[in-house]
Amino acid sequence: MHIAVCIKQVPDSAQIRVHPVTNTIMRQGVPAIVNPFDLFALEEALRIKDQSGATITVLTMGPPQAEDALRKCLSYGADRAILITDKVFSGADTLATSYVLASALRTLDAQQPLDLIFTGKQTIDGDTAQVGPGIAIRLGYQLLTYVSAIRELNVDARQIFVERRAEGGVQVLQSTLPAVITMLEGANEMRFADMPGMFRAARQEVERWDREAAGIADIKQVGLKGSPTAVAQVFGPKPKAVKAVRIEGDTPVALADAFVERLFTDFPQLEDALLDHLDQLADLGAKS
Amino acid sequence: MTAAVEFTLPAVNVEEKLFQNRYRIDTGRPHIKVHNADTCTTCELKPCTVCCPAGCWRAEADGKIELVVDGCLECGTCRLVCDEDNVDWNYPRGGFGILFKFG
Amino acid sequence: MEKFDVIVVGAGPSGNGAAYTLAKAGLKVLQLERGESPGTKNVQGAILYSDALEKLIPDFRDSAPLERHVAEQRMWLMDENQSCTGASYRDARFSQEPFNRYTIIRSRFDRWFSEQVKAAGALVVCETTVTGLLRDDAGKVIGVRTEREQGDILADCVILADGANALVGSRAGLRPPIDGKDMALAVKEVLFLPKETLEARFNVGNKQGVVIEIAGNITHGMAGTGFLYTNKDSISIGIGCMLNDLKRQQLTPYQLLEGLKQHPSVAPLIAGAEMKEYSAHLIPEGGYKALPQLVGDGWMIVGDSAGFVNAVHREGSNLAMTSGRFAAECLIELHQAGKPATAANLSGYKQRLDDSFVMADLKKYQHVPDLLNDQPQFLNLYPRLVSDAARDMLIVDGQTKRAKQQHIMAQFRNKRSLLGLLGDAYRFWRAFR
Amino acid sequence: MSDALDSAKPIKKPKRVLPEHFKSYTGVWVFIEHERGHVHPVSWELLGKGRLLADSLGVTLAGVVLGGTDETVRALTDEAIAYGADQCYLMQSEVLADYRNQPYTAGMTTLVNTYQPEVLLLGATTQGRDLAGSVATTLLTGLTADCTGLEIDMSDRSLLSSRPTFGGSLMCTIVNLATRPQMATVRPRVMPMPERMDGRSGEVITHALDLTEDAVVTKQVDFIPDARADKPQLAFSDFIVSGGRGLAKPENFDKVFDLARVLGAEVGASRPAVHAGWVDPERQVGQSGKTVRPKFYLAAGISGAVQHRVGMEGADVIAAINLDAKAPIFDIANYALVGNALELLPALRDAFARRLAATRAHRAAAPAEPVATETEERN
Repeated sequence: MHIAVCIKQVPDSAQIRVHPVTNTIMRQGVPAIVNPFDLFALEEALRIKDQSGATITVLTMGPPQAEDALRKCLSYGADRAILITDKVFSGADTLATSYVLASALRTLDAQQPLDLIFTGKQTIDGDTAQVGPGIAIRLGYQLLTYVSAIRELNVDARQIFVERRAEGGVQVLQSTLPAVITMLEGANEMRFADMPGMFRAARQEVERWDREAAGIADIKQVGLKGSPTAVAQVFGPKPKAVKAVRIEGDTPVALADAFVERLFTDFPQLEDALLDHLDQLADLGAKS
Repeated sequence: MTAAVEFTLPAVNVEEKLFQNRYRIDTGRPHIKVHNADTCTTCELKPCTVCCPAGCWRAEADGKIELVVDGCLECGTCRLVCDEDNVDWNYPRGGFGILFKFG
Repeated sequence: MEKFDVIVVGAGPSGNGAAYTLAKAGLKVLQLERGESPGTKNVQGAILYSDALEKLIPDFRDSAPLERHVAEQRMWLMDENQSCTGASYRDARFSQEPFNRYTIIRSRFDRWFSEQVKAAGALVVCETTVTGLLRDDAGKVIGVRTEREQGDILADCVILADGANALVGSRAGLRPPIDGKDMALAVKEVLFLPKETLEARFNVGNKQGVVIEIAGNITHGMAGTGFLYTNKDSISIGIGCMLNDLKRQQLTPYQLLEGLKQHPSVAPLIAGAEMKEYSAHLIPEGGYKALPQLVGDGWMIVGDSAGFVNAVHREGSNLAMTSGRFAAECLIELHQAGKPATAANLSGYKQRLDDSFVMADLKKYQHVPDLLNDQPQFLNLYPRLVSDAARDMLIVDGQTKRAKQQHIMAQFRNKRSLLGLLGDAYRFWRAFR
Repeated sequence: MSDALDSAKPIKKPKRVLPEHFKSYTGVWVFIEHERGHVHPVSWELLGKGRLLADSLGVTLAGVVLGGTDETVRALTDEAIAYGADQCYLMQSEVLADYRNQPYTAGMTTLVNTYQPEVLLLGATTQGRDLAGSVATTLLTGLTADCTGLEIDMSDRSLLSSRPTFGGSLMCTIVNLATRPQMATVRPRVMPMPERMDGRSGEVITHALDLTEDAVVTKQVDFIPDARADKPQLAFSDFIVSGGRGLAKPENFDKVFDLARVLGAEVGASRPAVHAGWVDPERQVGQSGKTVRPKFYLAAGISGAVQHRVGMEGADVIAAINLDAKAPIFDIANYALVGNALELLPALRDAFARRLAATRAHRAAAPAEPVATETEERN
């Protein structure tokens, strides 16, 4: 069993603030972390390793500093870490990124056949949720996104059952290996690494793959050149200028009535949505 | 010639300050606990509620103490100011808790 | 189980000073740090004194992340509400290389320092809290216990550089628990301003910095001081008080800090700045009399964990680095001679401290903590009298200068008896001589 | 260290020439997302926005319906036309009965390659984002995810897609340089719901999918609707009633649940309430809990500490109950109900129940015309 986990080192975006007066981005002291969503993917892979044994390879495309993120994954129990790094990769959008990752994964698969590829449902910096599907399409693997649980994994039968977050419910899907799984947040909780893991992370070498080592066939599909999209403008959000309307009423009942009246006068579509929602609930209640 | 102006310190919302900080919360594993909650009820001055620079300790109306360690700066003050030696104080697990960006 | 020549607990200035020295000498060193990366749990004003670091890394200036060198020092006496009497000292020689003092941002500096430690050959493991010590039947310390699974690690000697709370040593009974009466609590904010604005406000050039030390009633009668340091594009502002005073006065530390920030002589300097971090830290200010036993079988204590802070001169990190270096040097000597890390053999560390500025300075000011604890008028009454005096002299209101002087003396006498004044002068002289 | 964020800063487009074979691509498409008979409202919202985009480009607006072979799927084309589509592409097949990535990707890419639209919009839902990612990669075209604003740059007919970036503290505009179609997924409830015009006519273009079930690898073996799941589904709820420390006692949380029942709402809580053990940690809203984006959020006895605010300020309408008229929660609320939550919660429960019953009765008596309201696009 060979599992690849694709991760990304991202700025801790919760730490990015916009100066309220000058409306400028404040990047000072924003640390780099492992994309939190990817940790759910790694933990899920580790659980498979715990249960039935597996080799876990973590990989990322990024600058040399991204090695820190890979080391962290080694501490949790990943066996091998590969940093795909080359100047020509910079400026990549999701299409170019998935091209590089898929190439590297193909190279990795040739070394030791891959059964599963895990990644987070999206990154917290790009928020696109596109690289996972991109990899699956390029490799021709089955794609299982927004997976909240793995119900059953049968390596011999090449079969996997997962629960997938859909709109309005959970899909239970049966699929085959090899597959690309993007994990939903909250699916599990990252373990606390043991001391041997910490030592391994501190000592083990992180492999570095340049475009050749990663098996990049077409240089025009990577980096800026291979990216059909570009950021054309960055601007501050419009400030939320809502001033709370104070609802008056002599008694709680009067106040409550006044509020409901005012709410549905100001937002008539809210009342429609609420009624629809209640109807839907009633339908579901009747069905089950 | 000079009259001492009666001086009151400004009110401060410490939560707003803590919001600027970076934390990794170890959910469900508070690193500080109270040994015996009843002891706090009988403690008159409750120095922890005053001295804690992160406002983690709050006195309830009924004399009980509420402790929320999420905003803890890990200075150790609460442990030292407690006259009853009632604070079970530890550092958070490695990598959790306050993560100073500047320090 | 892993085994090392030495385990250093903590990656602050003292731990890094020790680990760097040991690793350079070729010892097998493990350094354990509980923060995500070195510096993420550390708080300081912060001023870096070149001398202590130079002795470890002579060419540190080439690569260390230094904010500004200190070109000007200001000393302010503040009234809690209105006034501020100050002196400033700017010396062209302060701005001649090599610079003596720098402002630094600790998380950046500690990370850099740790890179040097790793490059020297030490194994640095972060995100790991040491919870206890391993000892053999005779009581000798033979390693540490961490919170992680399979977390026991062996070493011939353990250097405790775990900071002001000194948890590891106290819990193992190697030293008494720290005492609230010896500890000061400092709170601090980092405020960002554009570099040009900052340089204009503080009247400094590129890379030049200002240090402002503030005493007076800003601490509301408690023993303590405030500070304001300029970094590249930020200001570190903070205030510290003795913990017992804070407790007695029922004042919250963040209110004190807010009071300092709103003081009319501070507010314009920080106006429009964006606060990016709020921190707090204990400082062991017990001085010489509060020092614990520093060595035992298989262990040494360095830095804040031992209480090496010169509160009067606001020095700590230099004492920490130096104590770490001394501990390492002692151990290297033993290692090379093939001698075990017994208490007797490790006393060479203590000897080095005794022969250096560390102990000399701590001894010199050994009475100061008591003085400030017992005689609050030094921080409370006098600053107010001084600022009142300055105000009286500066206001032009038709009174003769002689009358003003008489009024000022009367104010002093009024607030404190002649004998008291004399006594204070004597105590002050004794404590600081 | 800091970048100026002047929103007047001009749009900078790297120079890239659109290859000749893409120049014939025309029309704006909207993927009509449906699951188990329910159309996701974002599809109609997108038709509303798509109408504006198509009009400025002077092209047709088309809905794309993929689904099983039953009549209800075909009926969706009428609805799409009623919501503003000029045309509808319809692809029906047994393999499209439930949403699955492989057949839907095959279907959508077939349609795109055959009919060549210049813009393709999908909802930023788990279905839309799953499909968009694999379609874009298959077509090797650019895709902008989770947009909150769409505009046409008439100078070169390109689509300008705006979306939050840097953890939601900033916005950016993304352009697709040299490929077609220009794809974007759009966050639900950002675009206004268009007016429905029954009787509007349009063209339905059916296209067969050349794919049989034995060629589809992944099978759906079960579907568990959320209402049957036992865990609270805060993050996906449109209506949330939250309680905080102001409720004083754990048993008072019952009053929050009572109101929530009337509204079919999920119950949330502030950190102190969770910490005190009054409610399940699953319900915590805020920095260390869930981030929610409901249509309506009611906060009872919550002061509005920043850590709570960051989890819920994206709600469309916020009402807050607090004894303290100066509570910070009122800074971000639309409505301030100053008073005792313990009295107001039951009063609100009754008031909502009365009002909803009255509206239902009124509508049953006279089938209402659609309420035309001025809604403004929120960014």
